[in-house]
Amino acid sequence: MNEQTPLTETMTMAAALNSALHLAMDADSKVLLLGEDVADPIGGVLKISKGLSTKYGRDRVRPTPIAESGIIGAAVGLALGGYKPIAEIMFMDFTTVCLDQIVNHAAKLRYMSGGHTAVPLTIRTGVGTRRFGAQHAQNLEAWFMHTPGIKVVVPATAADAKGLLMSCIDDPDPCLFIEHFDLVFTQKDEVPVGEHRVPLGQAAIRRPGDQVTVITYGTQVRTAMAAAQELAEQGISVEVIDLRTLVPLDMDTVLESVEKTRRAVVLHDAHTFCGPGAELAAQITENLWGELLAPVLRLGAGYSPVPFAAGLDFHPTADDVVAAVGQLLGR
Amino acid sequence: MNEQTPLTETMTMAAALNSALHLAMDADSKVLLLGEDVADPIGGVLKISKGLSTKYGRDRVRPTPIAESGIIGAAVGLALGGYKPIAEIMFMDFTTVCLDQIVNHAAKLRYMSGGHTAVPLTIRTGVGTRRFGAQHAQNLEAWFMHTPGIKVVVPATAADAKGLLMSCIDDPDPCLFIEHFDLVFTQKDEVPVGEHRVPLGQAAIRRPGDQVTVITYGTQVRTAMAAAQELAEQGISVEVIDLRTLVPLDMDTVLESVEKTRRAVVLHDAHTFCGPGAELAAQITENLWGELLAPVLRLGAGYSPVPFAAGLDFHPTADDVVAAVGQLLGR
Amino acid sequence: MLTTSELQDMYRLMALITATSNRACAEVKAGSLQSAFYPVRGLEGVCAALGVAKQPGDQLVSTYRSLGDALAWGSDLRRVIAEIYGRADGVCGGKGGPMHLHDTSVGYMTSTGIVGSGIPIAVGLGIAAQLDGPNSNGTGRAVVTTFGDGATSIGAFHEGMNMAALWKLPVLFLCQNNQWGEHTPIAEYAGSTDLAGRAASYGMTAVKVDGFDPVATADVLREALERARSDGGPTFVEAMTYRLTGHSGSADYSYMPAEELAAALERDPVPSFRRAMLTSGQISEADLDSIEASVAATVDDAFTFAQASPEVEGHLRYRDVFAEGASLAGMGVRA
Amino acid sequence: MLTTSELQDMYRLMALITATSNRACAEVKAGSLQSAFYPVRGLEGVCAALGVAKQPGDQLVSTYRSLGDALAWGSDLRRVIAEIYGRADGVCGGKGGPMHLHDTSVGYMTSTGIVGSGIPIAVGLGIAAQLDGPNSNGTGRAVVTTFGDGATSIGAFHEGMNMAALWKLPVLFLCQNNQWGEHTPIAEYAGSTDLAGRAASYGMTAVKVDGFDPVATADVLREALERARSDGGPTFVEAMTYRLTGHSGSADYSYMPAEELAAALERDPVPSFRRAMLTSGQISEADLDSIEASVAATVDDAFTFAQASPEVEGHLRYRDVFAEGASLAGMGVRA
Ligand SMILES: Cc1ncc(C[n+]2csc(CCOP(=O)(O)OP(=O)(O)O)c2C)c(N)n1
Ligand SMILES: Cc1ncc(C[n+]2csc(CCOP(=O)(O)OP(=O)(O)O)c2C)c(N)n1
Ligand SMILES: [Mg+2]
Ligand SMILES: [Mg+2]
Repeated sequence: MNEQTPLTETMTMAAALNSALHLAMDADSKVLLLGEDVADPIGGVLKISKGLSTKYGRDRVRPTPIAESGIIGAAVGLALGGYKPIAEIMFMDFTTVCLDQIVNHAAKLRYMSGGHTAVPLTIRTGVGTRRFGAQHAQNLEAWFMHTPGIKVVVPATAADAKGLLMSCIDDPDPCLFIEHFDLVFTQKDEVPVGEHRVPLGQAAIRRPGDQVTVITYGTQVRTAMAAAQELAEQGISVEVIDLRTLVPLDMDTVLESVEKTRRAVVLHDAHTFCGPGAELAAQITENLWGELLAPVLRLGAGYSPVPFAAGLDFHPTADDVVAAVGQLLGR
Repeated sequence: MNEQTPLTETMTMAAALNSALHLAMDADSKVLLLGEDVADPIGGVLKISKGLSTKYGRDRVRPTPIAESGIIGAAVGLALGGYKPIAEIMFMDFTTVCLDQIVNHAAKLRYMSGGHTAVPLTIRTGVGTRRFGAQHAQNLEAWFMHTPGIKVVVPATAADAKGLLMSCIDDPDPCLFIEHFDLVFTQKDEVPVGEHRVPLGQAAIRRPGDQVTVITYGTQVRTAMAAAQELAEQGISVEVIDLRTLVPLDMDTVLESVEKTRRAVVLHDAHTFCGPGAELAAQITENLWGELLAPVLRLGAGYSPVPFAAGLDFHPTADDVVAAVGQLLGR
Repeated sequence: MLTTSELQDMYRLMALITATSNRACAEVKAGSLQSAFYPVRGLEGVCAALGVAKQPGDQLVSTYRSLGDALAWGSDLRRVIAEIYGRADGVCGGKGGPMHLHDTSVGYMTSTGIVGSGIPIAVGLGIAAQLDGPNSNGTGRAVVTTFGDGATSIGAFHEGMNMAALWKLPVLFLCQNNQWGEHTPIAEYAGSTDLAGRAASYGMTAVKVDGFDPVATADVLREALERARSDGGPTFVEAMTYRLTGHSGSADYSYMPAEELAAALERDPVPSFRRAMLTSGQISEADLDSIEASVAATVDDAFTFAQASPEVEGHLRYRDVFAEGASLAGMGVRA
Repeated sequence: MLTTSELQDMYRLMALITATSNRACAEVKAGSLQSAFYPVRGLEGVCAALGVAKQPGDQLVSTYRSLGDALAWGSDLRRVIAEIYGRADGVCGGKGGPMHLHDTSVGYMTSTGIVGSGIPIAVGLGIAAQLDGPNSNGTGRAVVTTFGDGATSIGAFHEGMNMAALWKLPVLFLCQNNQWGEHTPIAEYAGSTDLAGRAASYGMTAVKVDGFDPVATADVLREALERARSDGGPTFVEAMTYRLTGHSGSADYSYMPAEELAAALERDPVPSFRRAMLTSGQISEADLDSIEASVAATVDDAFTFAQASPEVEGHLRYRDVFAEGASLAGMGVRA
């Protein structure tokens, strides 16, 4: 993107998010953060907003009651009132208690008012892991993809976490920004120092390849990369696409890749059934009919609530990806 | 299903639903109805529960405060307490204010308790039309398909409305039963007198044909039938499948038909993007690769909130179906 | 104390609201207006009081039953009616419809069709007003949100009220208590019908007022708005009225106890205010008549305008999903 | 008045809860228990009071912070701990985990991880209990739901409370007020910290009690449960305690004011009850010691049992999504 190679620093996704928040609040006094426990001393349950309330005050970094409809509703009101709120919903599962404000209000107000009311709102939300049980580990992005009017963003790297979050905060429309607990502390990479923006709606090719395209995002980018590495050792060349944003969806990059590889796997943590992969598979098939050498394969979570027991973990693994690629190549 | 042809009567879907409710409450004193305005004299905003409170009392037919989380939560509790509640959520859009109770509780309790708690709950909900605006006309079934643990049922005929509703009430698991305002008063057909059950998970072939399969449900069954008729007049033979339930999904019937026709259109009022049609298209393609003569086409609502203005109506029409079939046949 | 000109303004507003609401219902019944319209008969006094109590710069969040609020807030009648018809000249370009009037030009920020959902949104506008502080004239901005008695049962009410009390926000929560939530009377859905008592339990000033008395209501609303503008925190006002029609434009009202409705009709805002003005001599009969005549003409004009307004053009279908420039291609919309 | 044996039962329960909670936290910190566990330190008195006040047949809806409730309700410790480990012998076969204990064999109906969501579910169980009426012995069934102070901010609380008051349901709403919602103290999230006052505004009996005093708490809970069982309607009990640990098994508590925490620790239920029993002579030192020793052994046994319990087998992944017999084939699950 940038003309010159920017200065970078190795940091965790948590640090990158914190840095984006500091920069955004510093640059624009209209940027506010609200949510449960977001203020110091704790600075957010994952400490992602650490230091912000100390620096910008509790008017701008506002800890709230446990009242998610209130939080998102207030954020919508703040947006209508000329501010750029960032609202934190601790776990994505809790969008179920405020979905009305997200879906019926944030996502629709611009349209219903004939363009007179913009809602420049960023909702940051976390996806927990199995260890929290079935009500704290759902990957619900498909619901929001199916809701016209809200952008859906899922970073896989620390650099993207910073760059995409800054773009969401700038964006004139509501964005749902999804932070996976699995990545927040363990994902470390080179992050540009200072302001850094990754445009919404541009997928990234994480690894070039020419035999099979693996299309994924979020936590599963790692799985895909691990599988691609393993396959490379077997002499199989896999291209890995990290979608980065699900809305807007960068089908151009996807189609260009699959036009070349003629085989595709879509991979995500969300349930396979009626999930994001179904849309991707359908669009690829519609567009590349006659070019595809095999049907697009989908790998996602099975049809059950998230099981707590370790033995029941049901997200796709690198082995699953390797097997799917093998199947596509007829091995 | 039945060995002998049962006695039938012509009635509207509203009357068929009312009849199912009467029969179910009559047969089992554990069956209860709760929701806003469900009691007489009004008997529900669409009068579907007319006469029930007069006959069974307000303990069993309970008008509630405007509190959808309370309604579904109470219904879940009633189910845990040994009852078979039917909860009415006036418009499907209002599931956004009680999605937590539906998704995190009703749909998950059996699983999370390791099978110890069943939730035999039927949620009846209506889909409004454009005339109500963007917050009262959403077709959100894809969200629930993507939520393991809840069945999703959409009748297209009065007979099915009766038969499917009775099956939902009997069912040991939560069912979301979707009543389209467009059908409730205008859809009239022959409905079996007395108890009538249509099993969940069995699609119906509404019209046999052999060149193209149109897979649909709910309001769009009419559109499909109209298009099929028009196409028949042009000498094109279309098979129309009414899915009737989206969960469980009767892929056997779908695949058998498409195996024969080798061409398919999926048609619904829900948004196309990440909608039910994506899942159908993906499964058909995965299963019938090499058999299909063309990619599965999807027809649904476009990517925008529901517009109020008449000129912007964005649901598929019979003309769209005719055009899609033409495209599949290379005309 | 209200001036004569304010009293006249109130009368004009009330008469306008009654006439517009009745006309819209008649059009719905005649089949010439195909939209879900919610009459505002019974609320005229509360809305008129709001109209005189508000100040420029104040902001409003209303509901589906918003006609009276919109007129009180100064929205253009022609464009409001055009919106109800879903036409190109509507305040929302026809995309919103009667449940979703918006008119930011007068500070009418949004309307919601989801019962109670406007309350947290008003809280957010209240935070914005509080953060912005007083304007150059030294006055703060107040935020008003209207909702029905039935809305006090839903979670969003509770969440928003607590936040407003906690942060002492400049918000007026105006409960238009018409004693009914659709077809269910208040006693059948409320554990206690003292709604003001609920508001007080959050630590908020809470006042009950006779909403059929526009003068008393205006006093209470002025005081509440003054409190808001001078950083004195939120107020909950429970304006007691009665729904003088069915729930929606087409609905029957057979289920409403006849005596109760008859008693309420005795207090129908426009005729009672007229009587009061004549008795006290504050407005002359000639002035009242002339107001009524001008109202009738205005309403006719607005409906004529709306009916003549063009249908919305199909190419606008995907405009305003996002701000201009965002591509919808990946979501299947061809440019 | 509690009997000596009841006092002993309470002490046993309190000691068991403290020991189990501490052990689970230690296992989490050691990395040997990989699960989101929420300690119950500070609630021992409230839970023990509930344990003696409840009667067989009463039903419970709890939260993620449920260990004390589960033990009060008579769940088997071994199987509860096995569930916390996600093992095959867990009360939910390992599928629920610590936030989702269920044990219908003792009337422990469900636990929710979504703050406040248990309240409407308890309302439904209350309707069921009311409809079922008294059992053959002439006694009704009471439903208890526990939740924290922070849960009173969310919509579900409001919706459920109004329904319970409206329908006079046999439900005890037991607010375990530990003064914190995660890392935020009550004064920072509540417009008014008088939570009982909110309950009263729905027209419900509302009582505050010192939750560090198990005897006083047991009296209040007994009365409330009696009221419920005899069709006297719901009660809201605000049991005032303090959270004696961080929010979760692993969390720090650096953000809690040190003096406040120290003052609360002075009232730590187990040692204070022990002192009180010794002072009053109601339980002898030998008896207290023997209770403690047996508790320690029980806890050891339960953790040993749980750790030895097998992992859940993969073939159970898709069992219990629906009742047996429903096909998952169309949703992509191969039989
Ligand atoms: C969340 C939600 N539930 C139900 C409805 C359907 N509904 C529309 S208006 C209404 C009654 C509202 O009563 P009240 O708040 O007293 O306002 P009123 O209509 O009397 O002005 C109901 C139940 C809705 N729009 N939103
Ligand atoms: C709807 C929802 N919002 C947020 C959370 C995250 N969360 C879990 S516990 C908790 C604090 C709850 O405080 P309180 O109700 O006082 O109970 P306590 O934990 O103190 O026992 C929060 C915010 C949640 N589980 N559910
Ligand atoms: Mg009302
Ligand atoms: Mg607490």
